[in-house]
Amino acid sequence: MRAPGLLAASWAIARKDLAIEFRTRSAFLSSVVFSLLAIVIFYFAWDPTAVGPLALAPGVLWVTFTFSGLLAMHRSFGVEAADGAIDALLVAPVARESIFLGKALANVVFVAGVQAVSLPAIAIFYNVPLAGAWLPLLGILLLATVGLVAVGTLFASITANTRMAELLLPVLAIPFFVPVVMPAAQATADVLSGRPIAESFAWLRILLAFDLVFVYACTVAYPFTIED
Amino acid sequence: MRAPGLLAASWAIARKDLAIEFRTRSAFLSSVVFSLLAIVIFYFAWDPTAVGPLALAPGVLWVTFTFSGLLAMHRSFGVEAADGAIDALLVAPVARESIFLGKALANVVFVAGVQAVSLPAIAIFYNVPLAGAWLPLLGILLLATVGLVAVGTLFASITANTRMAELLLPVLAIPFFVPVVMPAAQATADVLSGRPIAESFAWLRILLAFDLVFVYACTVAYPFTIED
Amino acid sequence: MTTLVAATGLVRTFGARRAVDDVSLALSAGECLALFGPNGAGKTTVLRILAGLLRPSSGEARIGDVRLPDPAARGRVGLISHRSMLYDALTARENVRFAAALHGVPDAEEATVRALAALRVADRADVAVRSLSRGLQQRVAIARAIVHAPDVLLADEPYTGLDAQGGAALTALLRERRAAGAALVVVTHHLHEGLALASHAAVMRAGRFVRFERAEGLDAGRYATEYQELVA
Amino acid sequence: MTTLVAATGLVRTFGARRAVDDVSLALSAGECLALFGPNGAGKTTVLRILAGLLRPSSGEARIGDVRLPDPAARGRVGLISHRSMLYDALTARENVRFAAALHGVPDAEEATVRALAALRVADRADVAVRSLSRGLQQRVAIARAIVHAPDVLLADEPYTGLDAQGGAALTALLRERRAAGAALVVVTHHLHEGLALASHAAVMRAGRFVRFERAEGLDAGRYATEYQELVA
Amino acid sequence: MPETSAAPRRPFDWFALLAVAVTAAAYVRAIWFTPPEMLQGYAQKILYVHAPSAWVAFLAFGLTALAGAFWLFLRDPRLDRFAESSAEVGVVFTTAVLVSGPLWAKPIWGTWWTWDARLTLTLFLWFVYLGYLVLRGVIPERDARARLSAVLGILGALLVPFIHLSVYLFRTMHPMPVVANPDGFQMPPVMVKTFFFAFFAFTLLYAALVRARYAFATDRDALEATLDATPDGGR
Ligand code: HEM
Ligand SMILES: Nc1ncnc2c1ncn2[C@@H]1O[C@H](COP(=O)(O)OP(=O)(O)OP(=O)(O)O)[C@@H](O)[C@H]1O
Ligand SMILES: Nc1ncnc2c1ncn2[C@@H]1O[C@H](COP(=O)(O)OP(=O)(O)OP(=O)(O)O)[C@@H](O)[C@H]1O
Ligand SMILES: [Mg+2]
Ligand SMILES: [Mg+2]
Repeated sequence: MRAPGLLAASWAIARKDLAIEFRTRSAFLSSVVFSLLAIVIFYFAWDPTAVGPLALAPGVLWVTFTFSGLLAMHRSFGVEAADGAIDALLVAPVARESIFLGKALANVVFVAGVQAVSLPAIAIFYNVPLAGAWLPLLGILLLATVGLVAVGTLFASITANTRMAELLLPVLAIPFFVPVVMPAAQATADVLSGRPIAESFAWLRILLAFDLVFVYACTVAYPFTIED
Repeated sequence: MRAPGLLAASWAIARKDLAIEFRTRSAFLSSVVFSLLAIVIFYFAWDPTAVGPLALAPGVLWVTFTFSGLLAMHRSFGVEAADGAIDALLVAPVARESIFLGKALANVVFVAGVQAVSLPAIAIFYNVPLAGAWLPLLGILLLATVGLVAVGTLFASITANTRMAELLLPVLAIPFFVPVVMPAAQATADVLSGRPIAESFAWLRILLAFDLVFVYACTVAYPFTIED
Repeated sequence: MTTLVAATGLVRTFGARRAVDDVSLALSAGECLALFGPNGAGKTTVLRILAGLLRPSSGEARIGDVRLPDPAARGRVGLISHRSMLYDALTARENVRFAAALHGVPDAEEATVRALAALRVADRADVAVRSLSRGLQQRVAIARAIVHAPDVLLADEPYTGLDAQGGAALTALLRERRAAGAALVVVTHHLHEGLALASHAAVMRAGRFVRFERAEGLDAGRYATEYQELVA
Repeated sequence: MTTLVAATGLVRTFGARRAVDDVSLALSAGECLALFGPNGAGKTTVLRILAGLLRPSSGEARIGDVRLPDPAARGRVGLISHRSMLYDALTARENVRFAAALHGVPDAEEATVRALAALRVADRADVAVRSLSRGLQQRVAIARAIVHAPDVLLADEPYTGLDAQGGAALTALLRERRAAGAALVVVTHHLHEGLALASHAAVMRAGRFVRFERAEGLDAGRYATEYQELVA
Repeated sequence: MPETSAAPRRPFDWFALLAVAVTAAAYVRAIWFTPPEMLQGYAQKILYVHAPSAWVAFLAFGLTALAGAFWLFLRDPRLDRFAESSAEVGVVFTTAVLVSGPLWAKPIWGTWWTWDARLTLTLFLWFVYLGYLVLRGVIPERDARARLSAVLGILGALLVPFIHLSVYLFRTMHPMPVVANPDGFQMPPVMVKTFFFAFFAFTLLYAALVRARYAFATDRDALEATLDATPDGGR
């Protein structure tokens, strides 16, 4: 009986999480509907004669992704906390980093799935021409999502065992999301207004740096969040 | 030993809920910080040169209130579900309507408290002149909050016992928030741009009608959501 | 003698599983039913129906002569369940006092103190329930359930987690309730413990009462042997 | 005989409360410690420290000769706790198989089937754990805890909610683990049950071991009387 | 466990065949025997899918709400099965409106979507009933599912006028009702006839789909009953 390695354990945990999420498919469906609703309600919150939809779209996109991502990450530790299942993970002979990596992986898959549906929706509802912007957008999405999920997963772990997880998580995480959401929204706006991607490199570099620093830092920090 | 009447029981339940929320003051504090953060991240999600802050403010205000309100209402049944405490309420000889009214009352107080802090904040961050608009704004806030809380509390009760409460609640509730948030945001925009409140009467009438219909409907419907 | 708890033809299905299948029973003041049965037999489900928490798929349950889930019926019931039913952010005292208030107990403060003292948790009454050990939480849960001196006490494995002192306190309390004219239903897996308390004994299996009789005069050892065969 | 579990000078404080206060113990292969003590004595806290879930405020705990919380140490432990530690949306089988995968059990599928069969829940293995009764959930929790044949089994009131059949299955399983050379710590409030299983017995009170001895040859009746006096 | 019995064989669904045939006839008429509209050309043919679908969607949701309301008092599982079937069919037709509308809008208005009142109302109706289906999906227990979804269905029906009202005040661009217009019909009679024919056909189609979906629900419930009723060692 050999304890599974870092990657094998991460993979087992990610698979288990995705199995729980997709057990009924409703978690995914709800997340998608939630994103669509957020996109739509944003539209009605603003007077369209005062704010053009094209100007709103990038912000709406990123705020929506932020909140639906937070929900997903909250859930991912919620299922652990409910009947103390996290204890079983902690007793298992897997590196604690692999718990973090597994959960983060599952979250990236889940959040990316939701984005894949809501991106076209926002294009239709806000009348945004995506046609030529696909590839750069995909790059921005990937870079930003990795950063959001790394930080969000770590904070979800920290807050999961407090009786206020669902409130405290955004409070802790959002300040860390600013350096992701702002560059991502700016780069998205640039791309959508037809400027060449090269003009957004400054933003993308921030995203990349954030990813590198925080994926590493959060993986290293995670074990400290769970020891008791 | 006489079972307490509708109002006495509602009041006891509201007091208990508020005691839980304010036990550490951190629930309230987190809610306020959450609202502030949402306001800030909205600011950064848009290119301020493209969208003027005054045009953004009403939408930001109402989207923020919507989401922080949802969190509060989710919590209010979360504490009941955790160790099955809702069962103790259901066994008690109080009318089931009083459970609804008590929780809704606590939620109104809580949400109004959060609004009281975030309204000035948004005025500062977005440079909105509130000076002359206080009274009409208060009226809009009150009307809208009652509607939001009535519907949100009912749906929180419906979703509390499903394993997806935090996702399903917004999915079910947000469509119902549209006829509250849209009129409220429009009326707020009107008021903030200095137009006389009379111009917003059409919006306010919708809000009032919504409150009347849904406070009644939700109170009547609530008992059906908990019997098993 | 007035009938305090009466159930006729209770059936409860979950999906197509008949968790409770045609159960009838009647208990009068001062009677105590010990309910035995293997895991999954439907004991908890019966108790939840009698507490008015679960609507039977068919059949009806009455407390006194009021049909559940009428509030007048519910108010006379006390329930000790698998879960603590406590708000873990509140203290033991706050939890119990809140229950007293909901039941309109005249002197809520005093009743609270008495209930907590009866369960021997008075010294931990002012810390958040969250930081109590399992057995201490169970004591608070019991105190919460009996603070309004219910006429009908439904106890689902109430000895869970209790130490000897807590168990003795609970036994004393159950006896006292019985003596005060309450009707009790106690679910337990410990035949001796249950029989020692009870005036009646019943065995559930696959949703049905397969045995139901007066407990006084039953030989516990023999009952245990027969029980083994019955549920095997 | 190799020492499998060793603790020296464990202390754990929560705020100002010393939940565990200078506890030391050592168990070798095949030994079983029955741990008794009143509610709030600190039994659960000791177990959680030995499982590597709680860091002691001072003192240290070892599994074999690896100090906790090193993963190599944790992997040899099986834990049955107050809470089920199950994912209630997944089935019993999925829960147990996941645990097996995490422990690198070579034939996870077969080990899962065996564990569930040992606890007699094989016939309910494919419904979501959420819809099982309390006792059935406890069985699944036990199956999860022993699927990797742990060298050290820590069981916190493991008989909770189990019926006679489940209890017998658990007893058989604990004996089997002991025979296979594991070290066991079983927390229980039932002195007779505990003593019948154990090679050693200990009593905790207010965070301390106030009694610790070999159990074989102890007279259960007398032990019970002395216990009453000790913890009163 | 007894042999898993296959679902009982049902007789051939003549009603469904009839509904499909009538719908097909309506289309043949719409495409070949009704002249194209003067300004919009062939794009206008979409009307014959679009408007009847919208009508059926509203009908479906109204009936879902009604069935839910009755369920709360009668607790008859058949009502719940009907509500379930009607909601699902309703979502399908709403989706048809939401797909056909933009397809039409692109050539006529030059955009896929605009935040017009009627469009928005349709979209939110779709959201409410998607939520309804999701809610049904997460409640395994049949009675609780029926009860909670009935509450949601009724509240949803109450909501529709409010959304309508508020989005109407927002702004509108969609054609005003052509048929129920105070100024009388604003279509040539031949178009109006085709239009009504299509309505009739879609209503039949709705009935046939709900009937089939209802039969499925009945079979499923019966199958669950035979599967679960197996004795299992006293548990
Ligand atoms: C883009 C999405 C669209 C949606 C969601 C939509 C929705 C609806 C709905 C709900 C109805 C029936 C209810 C009512 O009469 O109020 C309807 C009817 C109709 N729609 Fe649309 N529509 C869309 C686009 C269009 C377009 C682009 C046109 C053509 C310019 C159009 C023309 C009509 C007509 C002529 C009717 C019949 C009106 C009547 O029944 O009197 N729709 N639509
Ligand atoms: N919510 C539910 N959904 C589906 N099945 C359920 C649900 N609640 C209970 N059951 C099933 O009903 C049966 C009876 O459950 P119940 O909890 O009443 O048993 P019990 O006699 O209390 O068992 P235990 O001794 O294990 O507590 C079990 O088979 C259980 O799996
Ligand atoms: N997280 C915590 N915060 C504060 N105090 C705690 C915490 N956990 C345990 N305690 C306290 O530590 C003491 C020991 O608790 P522990 O759970 O170990 O007791 P136990 O012996 O298992 O009792 P029981 O028989 O009731 O399960 C108790 O007084 C308890 O209130
Ligand atoms: Mg039970
Ligand atoms: Mg303990």
